[in-house]
Amino acid sequence: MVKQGVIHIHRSMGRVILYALLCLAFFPSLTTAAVSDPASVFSAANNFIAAGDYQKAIETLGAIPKPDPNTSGSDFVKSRIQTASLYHALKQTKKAQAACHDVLELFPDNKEARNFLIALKKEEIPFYILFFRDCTRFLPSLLKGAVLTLALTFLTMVISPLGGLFIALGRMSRFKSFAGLCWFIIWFFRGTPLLLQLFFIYYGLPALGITFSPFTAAIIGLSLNYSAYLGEIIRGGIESIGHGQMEAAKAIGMTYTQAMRRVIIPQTYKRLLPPIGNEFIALIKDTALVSTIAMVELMRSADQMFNTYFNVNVLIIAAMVYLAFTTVFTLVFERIEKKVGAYENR
Amino acid sequence: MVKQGVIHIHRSMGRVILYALLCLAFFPSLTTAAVSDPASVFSAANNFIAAGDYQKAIETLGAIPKPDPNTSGSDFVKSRIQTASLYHALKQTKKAQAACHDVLELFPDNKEARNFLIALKKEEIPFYILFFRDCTRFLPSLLKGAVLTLALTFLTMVISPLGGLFIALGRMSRFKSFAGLCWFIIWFFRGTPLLLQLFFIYYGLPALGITFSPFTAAIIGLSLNYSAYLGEIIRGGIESIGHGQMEAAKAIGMTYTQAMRRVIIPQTYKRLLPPIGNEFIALIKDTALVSTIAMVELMRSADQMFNTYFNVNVLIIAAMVYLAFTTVFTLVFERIEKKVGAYENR
Amino acid sequence: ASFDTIKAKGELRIGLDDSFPPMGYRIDDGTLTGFDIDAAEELGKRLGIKIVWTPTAWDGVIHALNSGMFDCIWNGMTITPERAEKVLFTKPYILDGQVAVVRFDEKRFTSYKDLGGKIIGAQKGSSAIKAIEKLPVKPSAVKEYTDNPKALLDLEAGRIDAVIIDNVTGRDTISKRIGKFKTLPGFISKEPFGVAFRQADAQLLNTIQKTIDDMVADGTMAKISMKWFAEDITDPSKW
Amino acid sequence: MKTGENVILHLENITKKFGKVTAIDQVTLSVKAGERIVIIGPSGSGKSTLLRAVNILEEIDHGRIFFKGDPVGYTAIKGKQILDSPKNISRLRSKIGMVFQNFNLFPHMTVLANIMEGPVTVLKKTKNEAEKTARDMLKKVDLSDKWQVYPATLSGGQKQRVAIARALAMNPEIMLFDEPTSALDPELVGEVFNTILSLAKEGMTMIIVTHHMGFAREVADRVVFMEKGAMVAEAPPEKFFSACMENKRIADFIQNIL
Amino acid sequence: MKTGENVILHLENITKKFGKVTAIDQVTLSVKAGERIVIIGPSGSGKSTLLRAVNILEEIDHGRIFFKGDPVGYTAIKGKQILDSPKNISRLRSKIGMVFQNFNLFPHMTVLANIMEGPVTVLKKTKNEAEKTARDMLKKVDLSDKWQVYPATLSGGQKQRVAIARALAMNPEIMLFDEPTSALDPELVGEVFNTILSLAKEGMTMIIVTHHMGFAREVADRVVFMEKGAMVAEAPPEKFFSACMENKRIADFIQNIL
Ligand SMILES: Nc1ncnc2c1ncn2[C@@H]1O[C@H](COP(=O)(O)OP(=O)(O)OP(=O)(O)O)[C@@H](O)[C@H]1O
Ligand SMILES: Nc1ncnc2c1ncn2[C@@H]1O[C@H](COP(=O)(O)OP(=O)(O)OP(=O)(O)O)[C@@H](O)[C@H]1O
Ligand SMILES: [Mg+2]
Ligand SMILES: [Mg+2]
Repeated sequence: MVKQGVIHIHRSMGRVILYALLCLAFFPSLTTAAVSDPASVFSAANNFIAAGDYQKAIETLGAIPKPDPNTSGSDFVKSRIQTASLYHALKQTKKAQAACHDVLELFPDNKEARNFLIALKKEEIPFYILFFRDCTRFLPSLLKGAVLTLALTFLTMVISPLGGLFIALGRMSRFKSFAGLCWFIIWFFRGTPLLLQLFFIYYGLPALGITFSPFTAAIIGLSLNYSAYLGEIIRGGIESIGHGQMEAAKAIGMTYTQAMRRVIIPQTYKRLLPPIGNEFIALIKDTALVSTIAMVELMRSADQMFNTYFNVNVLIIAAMVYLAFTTVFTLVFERIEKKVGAYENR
Repeated sequence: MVKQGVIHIHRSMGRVILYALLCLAFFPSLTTAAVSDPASVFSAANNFIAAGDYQKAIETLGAIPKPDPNTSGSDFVKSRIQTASLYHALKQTKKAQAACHDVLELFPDNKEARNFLIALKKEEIPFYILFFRDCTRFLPSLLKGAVLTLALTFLTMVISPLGGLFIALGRMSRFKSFAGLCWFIIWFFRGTPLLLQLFFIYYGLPALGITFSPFTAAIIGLSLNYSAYLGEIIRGGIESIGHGQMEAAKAIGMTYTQAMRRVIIPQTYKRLLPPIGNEFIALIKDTALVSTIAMVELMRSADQMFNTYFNVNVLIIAAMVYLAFTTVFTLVFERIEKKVGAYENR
Repeated sequence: ASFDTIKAKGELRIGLDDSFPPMGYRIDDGTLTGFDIDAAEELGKRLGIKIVWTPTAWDGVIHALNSGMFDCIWNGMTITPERAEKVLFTKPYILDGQVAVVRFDEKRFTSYKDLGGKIIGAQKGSSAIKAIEKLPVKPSAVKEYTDNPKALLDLEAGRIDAVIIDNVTGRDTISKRIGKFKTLPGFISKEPFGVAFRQADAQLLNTIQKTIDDMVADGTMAKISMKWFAEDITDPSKW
Repeated sequence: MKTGENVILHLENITKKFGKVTAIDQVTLSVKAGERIVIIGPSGSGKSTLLRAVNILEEIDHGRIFFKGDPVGYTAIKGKQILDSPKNISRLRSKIGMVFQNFNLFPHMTVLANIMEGPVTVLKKTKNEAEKTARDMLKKVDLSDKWQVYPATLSGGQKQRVAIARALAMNPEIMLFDEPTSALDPELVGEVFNTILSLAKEGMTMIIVTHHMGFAREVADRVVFMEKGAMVAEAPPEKFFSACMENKRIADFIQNIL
Repeated sequence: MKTGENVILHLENITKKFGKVTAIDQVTLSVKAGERIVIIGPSGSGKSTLLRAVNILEEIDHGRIFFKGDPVGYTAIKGKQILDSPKNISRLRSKIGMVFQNFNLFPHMTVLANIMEGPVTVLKKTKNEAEKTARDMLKKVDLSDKWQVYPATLSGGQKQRVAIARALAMNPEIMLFDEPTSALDPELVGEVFNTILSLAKEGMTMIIVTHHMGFAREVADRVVFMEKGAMVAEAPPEKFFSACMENKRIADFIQNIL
């Protein structure tokens, strides 16, 4: 221990000497810095900081006196805040706090000093308590954003199965051109990023004279994309129903539409639930993409709060909310799967 | 035909009358607008525009004379450019061009008039030629971005199957805590948006002292996410191989590792190819998300160019590049599927 | 409206975009706060009138002023010639402009001249991008970000060397992230803020201007500036 | 051509090709009311296709189909035969009962719902009416106690009997059976044949494709032998199983089956 | 306990429970070199579990297993028996050949590769050596011409013979057969039995679980009857099929099977 201490002293002495030489060589002004001129004090301090000698920088900054009543006091505040920062960097929390209090004594409203004190206090609190506090602090706003996430999810969950059914029937249609169109829709929307699709709908279409609100654009983008995916899934489901079912339905005189509605499609429910459930869980997460088209849903509110508070916990809490959603959805879908189409198990 | 013409005249006459009445009622100043005062000319024209009567607005603007040599001419320029805009709105391209030329005659360098003329000329070119021109113009830069897209895709395609295999074997491991960890990884990465994960890795982790370059962050985020997805797929594949295979392997003296490597895993290849192929196609599109963490891949370059040129074709061309990628990948995977594991078909 | 009608009504309606920290924005519980809020409320106290804050979209703010939705815009509005054609501005009451933010312990540069060949970040589509062209030296690369905080996070993570940002926003962030950043001395470009009135309301403007002048003279403005920026950036002598 | 009053179904020269395969080759066949026709023939000889052509599940290339004297299924436009409207075809099918080899019951409906489906959806009967009919039909096929179960729980023979009840519930003029017992375990064949026999006794007109010669002999008024899409022989069973045996192909076929 | 020199396998009092089910109940059994034991018994009587216990595919709860006189599979630590190291267990298994009811060939390898896999991966033989052995074994099971096909193309009987060849390629000291013919069509059973018989003639030690009494009689030195996990009777076949028939349970069982 003692030995280490010695070495440490030697090292810092070496640094001081090096620094002194540097000063003599490059910053001749420093050595003669007049205490009275704030500008040169700050520039001297900056040079010390640049050289890594925070202690010396603090000493230099100390030369700025408490302000006279007839000056603005800004140099004083600046010097003390910088002092506090330097003490903080040196992990001397008490001294950093003292420097902040120096400022607040004269300017009780000063935001910077106040924020600094709060930040310093936070560092003394254990992580889990801070995290819990952040939860109570950020969750309400995040949940407000989450409402929109759920709204987007549910609306898309209502629209896209209908769209998907339409596309699936379209692809199986006798009208070649219509079937081709449906094929194209599927190919296009499954072949390009949803992000690009949303971008095009929200930012691109106005150039062609079609302008949507962010919410409408989001719903259109999500619904088209998911309709394309569900279209393929539903088609697969319908085609997995044996041909005999359609023939049996026709043989008792049903039309194609009647057979589809009464015989074929009801049989697909059970088979389609697991893949559709998976899509819906993917959907919850994909709603995060609409944050890029100016919609303040969960992801965007997390982003905004992260931007404001620079607090990583915001992202973690948002992740927890998403996890809660996806987990609950998964469980609900497993429940429904067990209930629907029990006829196959009996 | 004649009859329609008559109706048309009647209609526009009706509009004129209606407008005249409106003017009398609400804008008494208009009817007496002095021709000499530019300010009132512009305000009168603006009122006509607000009322939807562009023709009248054009007439009014015409009152601004060609400038004397000793005036700035700014009113004149302004009036003619506005005239051109109005003609453009009325789809009278020739007249709009004439108005621009009026300006250029006196001020040959006027940027506004020049740009307007270029824009007008563009509108005369058929869409497909413009689109083709845009292709040659934007494709090179987009393809530069696409190189990064492909790099991200391929790297993740190499890493994530390994990660997935590791996670899959982990979940089946006898060590409960390790299996639990793997379960958690799967649950977490499949339950939260990739966007949020990338965000956390790139912007969040530095706060905890871990800083990655954008590329590293992108690869880590994509790989973790896809490893989690592939983990579940691979586990499903392994579990789909009958228990008897493991027993037979053990019965000839193989260890668990040997049995996995030589007997079980090779049998999963064929079954895993289709779902893994699907994941990789999703991956190509998911690379677009790294545009949010300051990586200039295909999506981001399209975004940048769109912001610079406000040209929707950029987005369409980018979509085409993505489509080309996903289509080629799909075809390649179908090929491979046919070749691998032919033993099951013989 | 003249000052007399305002006085008679007892309220001055001020238009603002309430998401512009630190000039005017809302904190967690939704209350409005910021430099402009403090300054205008002080002004209202002195004139004995109530300040009614009227949030509006920044895009159409001048149109909204001219259509009478409120009496003035007091929201960190940069005085520009184009705007001056449409509205009347007070004298500049604060100096904003583009500055460079670097890491607190940055050892390599102390002035704008040192930024040559470095990687600089700025918000996509902001006037900071234009300000980069005015730098005395050429940076090696410019990275554009969707928002300023992302640029500052990248700066903190060491992925870039400096962020060009407007003074008030930069200072606001610095004050929240104590000990992380500092600004390089001086401005790249200077953009003074003013309060905007309808062109017809010269008389109202005069009354308000006089009160603001008083607030500058007796140090009130300086105090508010100290509160928000830890520095007096309302003092024209320092511009 | 108008056919005799008591002819329910008349096929005239019908031909159906799948690519190069001629599945039905100029078949002409009349079925009188109450008549029971059994079609036999080797695999791929076009028996199923013929039945399916009758209720237009398969579109024929040439020839005409008359149902109770009227041409059905196709209309001639400018000399070309084109398919009738879906509505007319549906109406025709509702009058022709069909029973498939694989039962093709609707697995998501109970037995009762399977039988009610046609009357309710196609004939627009009320639920009550339809349920009454359905229960009657279930009694006929001797499955009254199974009305509320799902098909998955039934044995093959029971499934086929439900399928017969489902067809009967439409009150068809003629019944088509396409190898109704070939998907059944041997011990279950009997119950299905008994059901068909009792139908026959009630005077139902029917065409049955089967490989069971014993049953053919018992139920048929006429036996038809098909080969390569064509009708090769046609005779009452007594005559068929004696005289036609002189035809070597038929003799071989029957030898192989027994 | 050291057992006689010529005893290959000795099971001492082994017991295995699945939850509350006692699958093996204190079974003691010695198998001498060259001896052929046939185990019979009703379904669920623990025959498979016994075989699987021998090569530690199933971990037993009590008792000890001796292979060529040495205790194997478990080590006693502080009075508790715990499983031996995977390496030791693998080594033991490589000396015990096992043939499963469902063949369990590796479908992704050709027949030759299936047989070479053990020698190469486990015994670390060179490819050439292993291929030589594999071809010899294929000759033994009379499938020399099938060396390059994949298992999917083989008949059941051929698959089982490949499985036997795969086990033999490890040059085992004892072979365990768990109902090797019960997944086969009746006409394929014979070829597998013939293969096993020729092995027996070569003096291979083996334990065979089978329901075929005729085969048991022909191949067995001793027949063991199991019931509810316990060995109920054990005798040479002549004696077994006469004397033991006085035991009503055994008589009933054999009656039912025949
Ligand atoms: N949908 C189809 N597409 C192409 N060819 C077909 C189709 N249906 C039937 N065929 C062909 O038509 C011919 C007659 O087939 P069909 O099913 O009518 O014979 P079948 O007499 O019913 O035979 P089985 O006794 O096997 O049922 C066969 O050659 C068959 O391959
Ligand atoms: N993995 C297992 N888990 C739980 N119980 C098992 C397991 N394996 C076997 N059993 C039970 O142990 C008992 C003996 O089973 P075993 O398979 O050994 O019987 P067996 O004599 O081979 O019957 P079979 O002739 O049907 O093959 C049975 O009651 C069976 O249910
Ligand atoms: Mg058929
Ligand atoms: Mg067994």
